[in-house]
Amino acid sequence: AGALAAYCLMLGDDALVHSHRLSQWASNAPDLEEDIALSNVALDLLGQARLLLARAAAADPDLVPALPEGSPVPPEDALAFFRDEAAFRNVRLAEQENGDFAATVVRLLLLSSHRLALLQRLVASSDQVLAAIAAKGVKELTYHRDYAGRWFLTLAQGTAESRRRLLAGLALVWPLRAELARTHPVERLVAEQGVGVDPASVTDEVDVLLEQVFSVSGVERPGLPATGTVAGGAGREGRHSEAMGRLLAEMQVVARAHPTGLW
Amino acid sequence: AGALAAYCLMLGDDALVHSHRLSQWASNAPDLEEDIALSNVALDLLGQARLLLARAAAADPDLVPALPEGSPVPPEDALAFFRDEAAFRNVRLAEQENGDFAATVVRLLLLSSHRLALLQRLVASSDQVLAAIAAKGVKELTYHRDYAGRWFLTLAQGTAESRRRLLAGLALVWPLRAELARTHPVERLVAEQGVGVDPASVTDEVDVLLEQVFSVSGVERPGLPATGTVAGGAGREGRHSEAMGRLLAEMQVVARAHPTGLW
Amino acid sequence: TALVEQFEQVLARHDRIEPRDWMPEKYRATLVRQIAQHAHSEIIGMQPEGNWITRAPSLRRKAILLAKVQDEAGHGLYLYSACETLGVSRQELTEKLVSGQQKYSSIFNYPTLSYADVGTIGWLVDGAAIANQVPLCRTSYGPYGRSMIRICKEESFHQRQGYELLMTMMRGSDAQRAMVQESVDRFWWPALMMFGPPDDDSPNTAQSMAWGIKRDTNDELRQKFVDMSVPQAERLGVTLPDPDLVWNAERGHHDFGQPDWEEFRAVVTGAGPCNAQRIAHRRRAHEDGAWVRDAATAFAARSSAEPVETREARA
Amino acid sequence: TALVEQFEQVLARHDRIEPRDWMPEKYRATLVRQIAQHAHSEIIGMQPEGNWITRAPSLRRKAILLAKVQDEAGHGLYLYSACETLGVSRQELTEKLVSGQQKYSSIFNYPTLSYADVGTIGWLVDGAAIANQVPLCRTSYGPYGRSMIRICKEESFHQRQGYELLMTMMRGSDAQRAMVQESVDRFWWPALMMFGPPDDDSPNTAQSMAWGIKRDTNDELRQKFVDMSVPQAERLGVTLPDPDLVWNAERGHHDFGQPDWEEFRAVVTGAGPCNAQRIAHRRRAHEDGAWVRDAATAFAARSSAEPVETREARA
Repeated sequence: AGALAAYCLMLGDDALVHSHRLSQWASNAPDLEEDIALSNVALDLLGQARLLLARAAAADPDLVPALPEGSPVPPEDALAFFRDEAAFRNVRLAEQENGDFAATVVRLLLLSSHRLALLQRLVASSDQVLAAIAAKGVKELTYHRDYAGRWFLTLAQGTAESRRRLLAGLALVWPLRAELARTHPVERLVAEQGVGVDPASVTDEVDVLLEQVFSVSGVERPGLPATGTVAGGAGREGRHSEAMGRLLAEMQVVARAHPTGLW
Repeated sequence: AGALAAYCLMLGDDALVHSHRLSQWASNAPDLEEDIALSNVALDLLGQARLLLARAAAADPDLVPALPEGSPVPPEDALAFFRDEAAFRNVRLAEQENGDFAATVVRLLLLSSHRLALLQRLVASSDQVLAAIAAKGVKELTYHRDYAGRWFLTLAQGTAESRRRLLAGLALVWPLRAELARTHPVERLVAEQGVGVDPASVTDEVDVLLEQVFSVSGVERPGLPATGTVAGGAGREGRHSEAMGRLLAEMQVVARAHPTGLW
Repeated sequence: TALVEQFEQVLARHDRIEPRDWMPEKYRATLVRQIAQHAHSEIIGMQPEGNWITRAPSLRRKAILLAKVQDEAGHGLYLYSACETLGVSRQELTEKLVSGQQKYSSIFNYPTLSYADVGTIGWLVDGAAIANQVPLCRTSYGPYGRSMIRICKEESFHQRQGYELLMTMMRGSDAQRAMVQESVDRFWWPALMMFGPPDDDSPNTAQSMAWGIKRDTNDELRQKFVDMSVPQAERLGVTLPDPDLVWNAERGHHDFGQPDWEEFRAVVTGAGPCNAQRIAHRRRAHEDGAWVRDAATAFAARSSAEPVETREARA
Repeated sequence: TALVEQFEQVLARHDRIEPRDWMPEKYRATLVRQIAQHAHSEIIGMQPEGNWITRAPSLRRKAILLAKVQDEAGHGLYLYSACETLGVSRQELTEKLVSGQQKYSSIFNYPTLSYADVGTIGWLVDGAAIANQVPLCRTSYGPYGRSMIRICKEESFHQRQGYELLMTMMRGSDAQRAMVQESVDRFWWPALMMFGPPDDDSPNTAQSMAWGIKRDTNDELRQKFVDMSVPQAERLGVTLPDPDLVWNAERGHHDFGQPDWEEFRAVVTGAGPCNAQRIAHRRRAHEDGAWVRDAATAFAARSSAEPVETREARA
């Protein structure tokens, strides 16, 4: 149960934090259609995050931060708003500042291709709840990945400026991708149990897909080295980038000011 | 004592919040010299803020937010980190996001000219502490104003681009200036008591100075209307702009996470 | 002429004018102005609420708020499309918005200062908007009327969500109750201003009513809104900040005080607390997005120019 | 030749080479590389600590931190000036920094993740920097040596402030003590890496020592740092994360484990946790400031070109 809960936190935090970043595009996107589309993706991920955090809390109630006696805060919110940075399990790629639309598209492509591959296998999870969450998520992620892929192609083949920005975004985001394939002991364990998926097991499949997107777009796969770890750990160990502290300060400020608040 | 304390909060919060904004230039300024200069100004204002908040707390201990029993947080920090947005008394001009260097220079010119004029009179305050703080501050503010004035002229007369940006910054910042001259009942009261200065009483003098800067720089005084109030109030009444909430979320996050912390 | 007569007849029988129908130039211009202003209001209206998406205090409220702001973008889309049926492009209208040539609802020039504002905007601001807009569902111009039907439906959903948020907060902590009251104190008067100046100071009302673009006067709508809001405020447990607010049994309506029309004029002419901020935000987003829109246009042009086989081979 | 002999004599008597003196080209190049790298380290070093200025948890700590980051900018200034005495401009060096052609101390490619890191950087990172730099006060090139005297003085001040912050936090709450320990765990090994690779893997050391640019080997300095830090850690009440750390009475020194030199090489060659972020930050600040520097240059040129009377009349 501990491993299942920890695993749900990883999947849930990836969704929650990426959703947060995407939601920052609201009223800032290049056009109304993209404003709506990015909000859609953010909403899908937020929905997944809620289910996954609730599953984590159900599987291991000890994970949920303690709140003042009688606080009406539900477990999903206790996890989202009352955990400290080091307790968040998302990959660092999810928490990076948005940069421009190109960087956002590349990040979405990398995160959604990987997550889609995971969810496609998680449909067969021995945990019924996780399997159901995955089944719902597969449809959503397919849309996210296709959306990102279409824009990747459009920016690569659009104008010289859009291509320049796409390549710059790719260079920025790519080195953080390796973390997605780094198997955490918890992931190894849940994979062995048939509950979860070893992320390393989907990288080949994702690589093939990305190769297609790159080749249609006429973009070379970057040769950049992976972003290093910190004291041997990264996001899954709660060791994040400097962007994470500011993100959480903003995300949690109202909830924390009212630990017994009802919303 | 209540009025003196409230007045010190106004002067102190202007300094604290403006200092916060200027400190955000650290490692971001156009050149090392400006990085150092802007940090200097931020440090001067931070120093003034500390003295003024301490004076406010001494004059009226009830102003200081309650903290957990035995908390070692000193009054200046309790005021800076544990007051909510509506209890901050700074003008909205001080809290605006930095924008580019031109907008920062214009804001610094407007705030420092006004504050210098105030402090020059406050030297004669019947409150000895306030008089001493003012005496120290006059030297600092003279430097701030001259620094801003020099850059105003340089940007106005530098390149077409710098002039364009200066004028854009001026248009952005100018409408918020009127709030500086709006006399709050507390300011009226302390002025009558010989403790403080009615801000409206220095506007003519400041206008003359700004007129000089504008005329040397070949810039016209903007004809823009003053930024409106909210339910009849503005910063001095604790009704701020949307920028303030985010500023405080960041400024207060660590202190609030450790209400019994020793730093 | 026959055309004018036909037009008048459609109006007389409360039927719809459609894009292909003949219409007087002033009717068209008035419609464009009104629909554009409405579209701009939806788009600018995303900002004050969007301000709280990243800080929403529960995941459920975050989802509700994000979906609501997204709906506003959707409303903007329909309304710009309705304008396009009158021959004006979204691009043109956006330029007019960011250059200050066209207006948007002044209510959005007030800042959102606490999470309670998200609820108050739903309750009072969407409430006032609905009161203004429900009659527009029967407006004479077809595409506008049909957009309004859809928009009004979503707006009442938003209004209920806003009211429900406030209700929930009132059942929470003292700090939350104080937050709700403070928010209502700030938004009550601006909400009343949303119906426009008093009738004796509203020169365009008569013509708009004759054309069936508008169906009620400002003061009629304002009265309806006040009568509706008073019992809602009571149920909520908040005080409306108007000492003159009292039930008038004779009229069968509430008497109430006048908003500060001086402030209204100032905000309408650009001197509200957030006018500059809202326009600057919109302009920045629009300018920052130019290269993306250009890329999409260039890509679309290239794709349609290429022979189909090449495209298929490539994909 | 006579010049070479004279140069060698100055070195032999541990005297200073001055900018106007003849020097071998390789000596000059080595100096430029070393001083530039040092200057860049000061400038990039502003970022990890600057990250916490706006979030400092007390006003006193905020002032200390802001002043420290400002000092680093000042150190960068002196060092770029020292480089200018060797004929290389700050502009050139900055271009080399942001294009990745010149390096800076790898320690700054680690993120700061809590306020304790501000203290740890003062204690361990500034401590290691001082251990590296104190010998440089006696370095053969005059302007560099004199900069180092001033810088070392300020650095030891910073180190004491950092240590004092950690001491204070250790007297605070349990959460603060845990924060300090966690921070030391992250920074201990990267701090040891600051002395560079082991001597048998450090090809430039011998030449630099012969030229008097460097005065101790990497391993000597590392040993000194460990011996100094162990009692400080004890006094603080933190554990250093090295199971092999033990006093060796025979050697009169501590034995200790080796840092992960694989990680060191990765970080040096660009694959640390923050390399890309640090360079991108610096480049953005540099590019964003271009118009300001251009304006200053244009204004200065115009002012000096104008007759003095005009300038006076205008001012």
